[in-house]
Amino acid sequence: MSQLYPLTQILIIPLAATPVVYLYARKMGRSAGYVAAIPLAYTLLLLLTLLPEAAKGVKHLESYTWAPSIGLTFGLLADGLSIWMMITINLLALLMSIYSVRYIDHRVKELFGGESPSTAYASYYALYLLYEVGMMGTVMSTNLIQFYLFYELMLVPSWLLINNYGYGDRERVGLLYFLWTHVGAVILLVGILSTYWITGSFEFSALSLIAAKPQAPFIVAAFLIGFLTKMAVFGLHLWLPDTYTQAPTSITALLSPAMSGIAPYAIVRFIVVPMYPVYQRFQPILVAWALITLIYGGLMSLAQDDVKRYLAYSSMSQMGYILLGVASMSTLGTSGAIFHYVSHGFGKCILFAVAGALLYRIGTLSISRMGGLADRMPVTATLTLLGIFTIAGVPPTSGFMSKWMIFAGVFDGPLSTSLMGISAATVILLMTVITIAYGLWIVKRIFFGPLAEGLEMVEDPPASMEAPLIILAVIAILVGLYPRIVSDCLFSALSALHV
Amino acid sequence: MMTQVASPMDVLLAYPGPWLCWILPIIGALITPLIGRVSRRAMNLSAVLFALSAVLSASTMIPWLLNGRWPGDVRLMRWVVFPDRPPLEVGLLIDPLSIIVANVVALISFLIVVYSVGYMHGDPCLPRYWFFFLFFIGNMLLLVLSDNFIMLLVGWEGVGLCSWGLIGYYYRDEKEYWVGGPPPTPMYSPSHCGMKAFIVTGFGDVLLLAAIFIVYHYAGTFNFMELIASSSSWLRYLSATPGLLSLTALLMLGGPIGKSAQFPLHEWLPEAMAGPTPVSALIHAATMVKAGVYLVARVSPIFYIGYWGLGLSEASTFFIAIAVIGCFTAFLAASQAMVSLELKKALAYSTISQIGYMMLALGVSGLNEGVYTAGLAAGIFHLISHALFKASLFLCAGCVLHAVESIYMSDMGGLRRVMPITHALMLIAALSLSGIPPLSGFWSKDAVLHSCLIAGTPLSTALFIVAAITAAMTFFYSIRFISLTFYGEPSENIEEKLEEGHLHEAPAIMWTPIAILDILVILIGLIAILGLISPAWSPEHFLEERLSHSIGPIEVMTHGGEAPAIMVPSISGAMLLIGGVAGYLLYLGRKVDARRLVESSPLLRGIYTFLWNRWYINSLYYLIFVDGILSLKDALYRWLESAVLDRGLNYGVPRLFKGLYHELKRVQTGVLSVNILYLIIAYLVIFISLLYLFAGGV
Amino acid sequence: MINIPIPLLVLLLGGGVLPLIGLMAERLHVKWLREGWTILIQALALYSVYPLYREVRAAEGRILLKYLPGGAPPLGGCFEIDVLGVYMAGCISLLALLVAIYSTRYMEHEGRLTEFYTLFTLMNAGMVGVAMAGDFFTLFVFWEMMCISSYVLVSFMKHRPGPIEAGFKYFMMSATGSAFLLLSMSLLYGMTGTLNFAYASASLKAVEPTPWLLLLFTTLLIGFGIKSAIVPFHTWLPDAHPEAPGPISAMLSGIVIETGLYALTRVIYLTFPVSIFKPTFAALSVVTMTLANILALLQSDLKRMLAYSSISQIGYMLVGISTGTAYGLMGALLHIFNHSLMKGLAFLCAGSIVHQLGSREISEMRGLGRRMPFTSLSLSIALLGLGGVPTTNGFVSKFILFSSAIGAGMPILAVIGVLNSALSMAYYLRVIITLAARGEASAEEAPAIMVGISLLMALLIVIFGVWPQPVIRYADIASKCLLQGVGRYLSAVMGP
Amino acid sequence: MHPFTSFIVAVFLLLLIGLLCLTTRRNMIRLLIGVEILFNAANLNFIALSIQRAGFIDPLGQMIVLMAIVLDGCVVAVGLVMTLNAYRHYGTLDVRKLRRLRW
Repeated sequence: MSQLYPLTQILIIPLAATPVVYLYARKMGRSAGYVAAIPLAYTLLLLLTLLPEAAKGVKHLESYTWAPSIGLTFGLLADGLSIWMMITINLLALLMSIYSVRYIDHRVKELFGGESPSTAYASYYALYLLYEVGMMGTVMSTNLIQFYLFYELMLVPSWLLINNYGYGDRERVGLLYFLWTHVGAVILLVGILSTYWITGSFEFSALSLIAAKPQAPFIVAAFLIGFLTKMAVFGLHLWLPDTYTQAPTSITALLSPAMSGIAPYAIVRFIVVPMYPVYQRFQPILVAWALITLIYGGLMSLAQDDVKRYLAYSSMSQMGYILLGVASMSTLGTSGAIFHYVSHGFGKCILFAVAGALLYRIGTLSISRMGGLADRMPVTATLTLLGIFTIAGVPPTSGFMSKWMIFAGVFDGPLSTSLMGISAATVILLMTVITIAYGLWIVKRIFFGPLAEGLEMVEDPPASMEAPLIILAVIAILVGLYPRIVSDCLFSALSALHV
Repeated sequence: MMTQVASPMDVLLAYPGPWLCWILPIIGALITPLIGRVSRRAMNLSAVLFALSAVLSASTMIPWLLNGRWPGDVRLMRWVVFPDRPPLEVGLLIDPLSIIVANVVALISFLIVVYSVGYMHGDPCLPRYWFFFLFFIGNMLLLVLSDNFIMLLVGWEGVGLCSWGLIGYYYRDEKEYWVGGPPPTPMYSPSHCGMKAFIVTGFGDVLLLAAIFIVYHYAGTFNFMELIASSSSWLRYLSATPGLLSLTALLMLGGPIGKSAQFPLHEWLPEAMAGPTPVSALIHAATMVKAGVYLVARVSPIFYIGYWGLGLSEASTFFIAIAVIGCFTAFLAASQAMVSLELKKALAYSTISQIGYMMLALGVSGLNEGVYTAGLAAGIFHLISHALFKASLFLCAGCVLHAVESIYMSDMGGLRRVMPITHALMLIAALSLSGIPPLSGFWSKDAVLHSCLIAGTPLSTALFIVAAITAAMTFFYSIRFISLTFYGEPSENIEEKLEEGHLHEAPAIMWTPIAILDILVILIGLIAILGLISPAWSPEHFLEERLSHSIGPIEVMTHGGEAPAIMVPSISGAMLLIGGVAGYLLYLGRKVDARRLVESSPLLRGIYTFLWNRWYINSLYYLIFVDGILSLKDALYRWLESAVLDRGLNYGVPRLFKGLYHELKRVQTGVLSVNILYLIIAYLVIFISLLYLFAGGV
Repeated sequence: MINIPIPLLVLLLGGGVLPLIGLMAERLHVKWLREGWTILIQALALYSVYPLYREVRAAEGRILLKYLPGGAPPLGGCFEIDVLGVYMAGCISLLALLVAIYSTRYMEHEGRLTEFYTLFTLMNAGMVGVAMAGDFFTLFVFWEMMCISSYVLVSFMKHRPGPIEAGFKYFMMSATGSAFLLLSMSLLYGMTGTLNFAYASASLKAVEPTPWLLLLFTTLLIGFGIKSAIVPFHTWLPDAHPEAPGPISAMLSGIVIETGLYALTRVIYLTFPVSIFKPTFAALSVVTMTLANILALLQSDLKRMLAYSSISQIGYMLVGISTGTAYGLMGALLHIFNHSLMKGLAFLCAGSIVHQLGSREISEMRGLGRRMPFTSLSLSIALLGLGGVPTTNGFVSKFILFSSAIGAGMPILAVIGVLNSALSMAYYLRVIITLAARGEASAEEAPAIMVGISLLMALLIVIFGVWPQPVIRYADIASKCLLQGVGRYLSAVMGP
Repeated sequence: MHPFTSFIVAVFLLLLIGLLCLTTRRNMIRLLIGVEILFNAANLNFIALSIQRAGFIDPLGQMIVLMAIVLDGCVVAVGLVMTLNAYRHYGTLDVRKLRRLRW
């Protein structure tokens, strides 16, 4: 397998497909979505061939010389920690490209009226593929520079997609999105630069050398600010609600589950694993922060009337869970966090796509104008439920497995050393009831009760929008039934953490 | 005990019954709605067959129970492999406790499925009903049979999910399905009630989760048998932190308290009556709400070993807490049942109250070293007998509601003549509930009271007194709902229905299952009479003997304190008399007008209002958790998120820079002399500051 | 044999002959003669940089000395060429060639083109001379050559008031700067008795700071600072750069101000201890980038915004220079090259837009992305590069600059730098958003040559962003000349 | 008093006058003259410094001044042309009227 350089292919093929898809879309219009799905499907297959090795703890590394004078290599890595990140990103991108066919057609027609220019489709799919490449590259990176490069690279296409295809005052919102995450990223950059001056290398493997240095807390803090901005924890979340709401839904379905979850992955990769002792000092802050994010996001999502805005805040709340797992400082919790990234990816992607479907069929996202839709859109209602259960952690979805791992991790980490700690952990756990509450409440408001006015003729969205979501829901349940497919990879990569 | 040497297939083939009995209903849940696309009849048939398959597979376990050689922990495969701890395995724990509960669940489920075919006839959403119903059966059996906490949680959450789906079954929220009221008392829509149930039990679930994870942290395993076997080491380790064992015990009770609707998480169950009546019968009376009782019984050996085997005094928290909570809940719910106006709600309160009895029995079992098996057996015995008669009561209530099309008892009355079969069946079940000999309820309730009495501590005696009073209240409210429904003068509603000719007896498909349940109630009662002849023949003794094996390495003293054999029956007889006389005077014989009696005295009126408003607990919860959170979120959104954060950062920072821009752009005057002036000033400033820095001043 | 470095010789001769060529072209009606000649000259200059580099590498101590007629140092003028000088010459010639090609179409409808191309070539000659000068006096002569050409070029469109006003202000400020430069030369002369860099360095580098030395430093700073538009000497730039013709804006922002910075760096690094200029430059860099970024935020004029952005980029370069380390200097040099490409491209695209649209107002450019897709794409890439987005070369050099600040123990400076860089994104994005928006702007795509040059530069930006190694290599050698190579530099002139 | 001091004072005064002229005068021609004065201050400084070493007149300083005067002339010529053009467009020699470009 390694002779084929699968990781290089995974990065290069969608990139190389970009102009092809662009030109195809110039000629053929919306059906380019299916063409864009082909390279993604191929890369997904490649990834799956790497899965068995990763589960055994084997690292797959491909590396090239890049800029030898500053000791840079261009490395691509797939190990237990990253493989499921990659699979999730790739899978979601693949399914959303199919979903986009009808959805973005709808959106482009809305924007441009009847004579929708083929360039609109072309640039959408080209940017879409670039965005996917950016996210994949981030996860595959082996050094900080490469990571930063892709980290910013995924920002530009996503910003353009929001700017060009979004809703509302999309230009302002796109700018907000770009600037917030960019500011976070440049602070991360300062951390990266400091690392370089201490270790003389950008490689991840060198990060552990910092741990004993006096500057380590500052570097960790810089990293954390950078990542927490992307994760949109409380206080740094202000770009999130508007962005997720106004972005085209097919992109939000990648932004929320796939992109912002790269931050916790990076925290694990950069901080938790190599700098465990330093990280330990940050644990109380992070736990508190995670808790605040979790509750605040939940409360805010209760207050929303716009489906996408609701989902945006619920994403924030879920990021609180993931952060909690990362902050637990135990193998179980950290694995659970990455696992929850996967589950949340499945669930939230379904939910955002459902929001898109509602927009597609009803033309509004205002919850107060919906109600009783379960009759008219039974498949959509079922998918929504499955999405919400996946996020809220109701068995047999994968969300159940990931959430209990997070919580077990919280009770397994440093918090468990004292009665106070355990009580605190219990309080944290108690607060999570709010996720069930906001999850069920929205289902009740959209799908239950008497049918709202004017929705008599509504029906389920077309098959090309539904099928990807059904596939996701099935995968979420299968992973929930056989979690070893994910957990073995994670445990093999994170077993050293255990205290 | 089985180990994982055998391949999964071998395990499945060696023990098909336990595995199939929960897998088949889940498969059925997926298949049955699909069949519904082809034919309705085939779908109903399929549902019944899948439920039957559960009964049949469960019944293959009964021989093990009878001959006393059960397989114990059967493990299929590794589910999650941890880096440095034993793996989490998919496995079933087949021991007397799980065999008994699983059979009760499977049997009652099957009967109610049959009943549902009649009750739900013609409902357009039947595929969804069957999906949730069969999924429930599968999950409930999984919960009961699983050998570790995580699989138990899967079942636990699964039944919660089905409960939510079925309470809110009428999701269109038509007015006729609302519960509560009559106005001005608030009414709740089915979808609201479903959510309430899920959220309130969710509180319990997370507490249970916390306990599980604490235990896991110290013991390193989720498996029940391993936990019990290694308890002497990890319990000591855990109890090294003072207070932690008590905390764990309380948290461990959280789940059962939520699921079994015990105080303070009992408020969801009355609203759960918004679902179709078979659902109330199965999930909210006979099976799911017993999951908590089952779990307490399942984990109580750990605490028993901790308390009596290892001498850890904190372990007693578990027993004391659950005994007190159970007893108080029994009293609390019974008091509310005495004033309830809705038939199903009265039964719901009664369910809460009866589960309180079971909890009480399980609680007192740990208060005295020798009472353990007696208490455990009493609890489980009451669980079985309650499951039978309460299911029967609910199903009868379903027949009644189906006929009269109202949830209020004030809209009933005098139905005895119209629905004689239902009347007879319900009467038997109600008598059993009240503890009238020789029906099963009498024996099981006596067992509970008996174990209280023989525990012999001051606490248990106090609890005994409360429980006895509750028994009187039980008979009172039983008489009340039977009389209001079947006796007395027909209400206006009934008169109308009679004139229209709508009122009729339920079809056979509905009353046959009830009849089977009633027969079982009577049968158990009759078997128990045999116990008078020889204690070895009594079901209680049988349970005691079988359950004593589940405790593991510690030798259990089977006989603790003694109490005179006649004492419990005589006290409960006295209580029945009190309750019965009051009930006869007020309702059955209508010698005293209940309404006027209440009106006559401010004290009684106060008590009545207090009870009618559910001790104000419900309102308080709504005030704090619903209104509180809803207003908090609005306030936060308006004042923090929008006003401070969004306005401050997303608008404020750009505005700040805009302001800076407008201020700073004045620098660029466009006047040449000014530019040169800057130059001169900069020249001087740089020079002078350099002088200060490097040349030590001018 | 005329002892002048080849690129400079080519430019001087070519510029000198240009009026004749122009006359011929007009008399004989040969189209493209002037233009062709100019391009040829610039191409030859660029081409001859490489032999010069080989020559420098081959020379003893890697320093090439060329004495001007009239005596040897310390009295006579000389060219003292090291890799740093060659590097600058390369940057200048490359941009000049690209701009020259671009100008052929941009300027084709203007009059007085002979004048234009002559001045253009002489300005480049001046810059190359500055890059190679070995003593202060030679530097001054070429400096004035560059300045005077640029004054005229700025106000080349003399039929409009704007260029005249801008040119006058530019002229006054710059002339004052030149006067200060002369003054500082006289001070240097007074203190060391020579104007040769090597001799001055030998006598001043190790001296304890005295008030006279500080005065010299300050005066030098003003002299060069005005040209390189360090805040608060920047006030002429936002006027002059936008009003100049498109190609000239590109040259001015792309390389002329950097040449000023280069000269400043050369002199200061050679003659002053690090401890003096480190805090000064650090402070100036903070002021420069912050003020310029804020002032650029809401500019409605595209070219004016780009001009402010140039000032802020000078601020970033100052970060690298202030470190006093080879690494920081390497970053600054790299940024000079990268900035010449990016800002050159940005101004060329802005020029194309002005050329086609006839307006510089950003608000009137809504929807231009559809009408002028290639120009808009190039502009977007240039702007993203200026903002420091990875995979553009702007990221690489900014990265090294801020990294060097941390390496030199000034993390605060690095933090301010990156925050400024993030802030600058706001106004770059504003332009991209406007271009991408749907709007009514009606214009056609620019002529093929202009578009071609834009796309080529955009491509270079991305290529050097992904694979910066070649430029880094030369910048690295060049930066080491100024720090590790000082000894060789001195001994080449003064003997061992 | 060192003989050299008087020169320095003169240079300083010229510098001051030139800068004052640049900051306070409005007439463009005067501004040009101000720049000239600045240049001459520098030139004077060169001359003064070239003779500071007793008994030796340094030709370098003298040569530079000569060259600087030539360059100076070019600069002023350009300046005058610009002034002329500015006068054509703005109809005045008042430099403060040249305020079209700002902010």
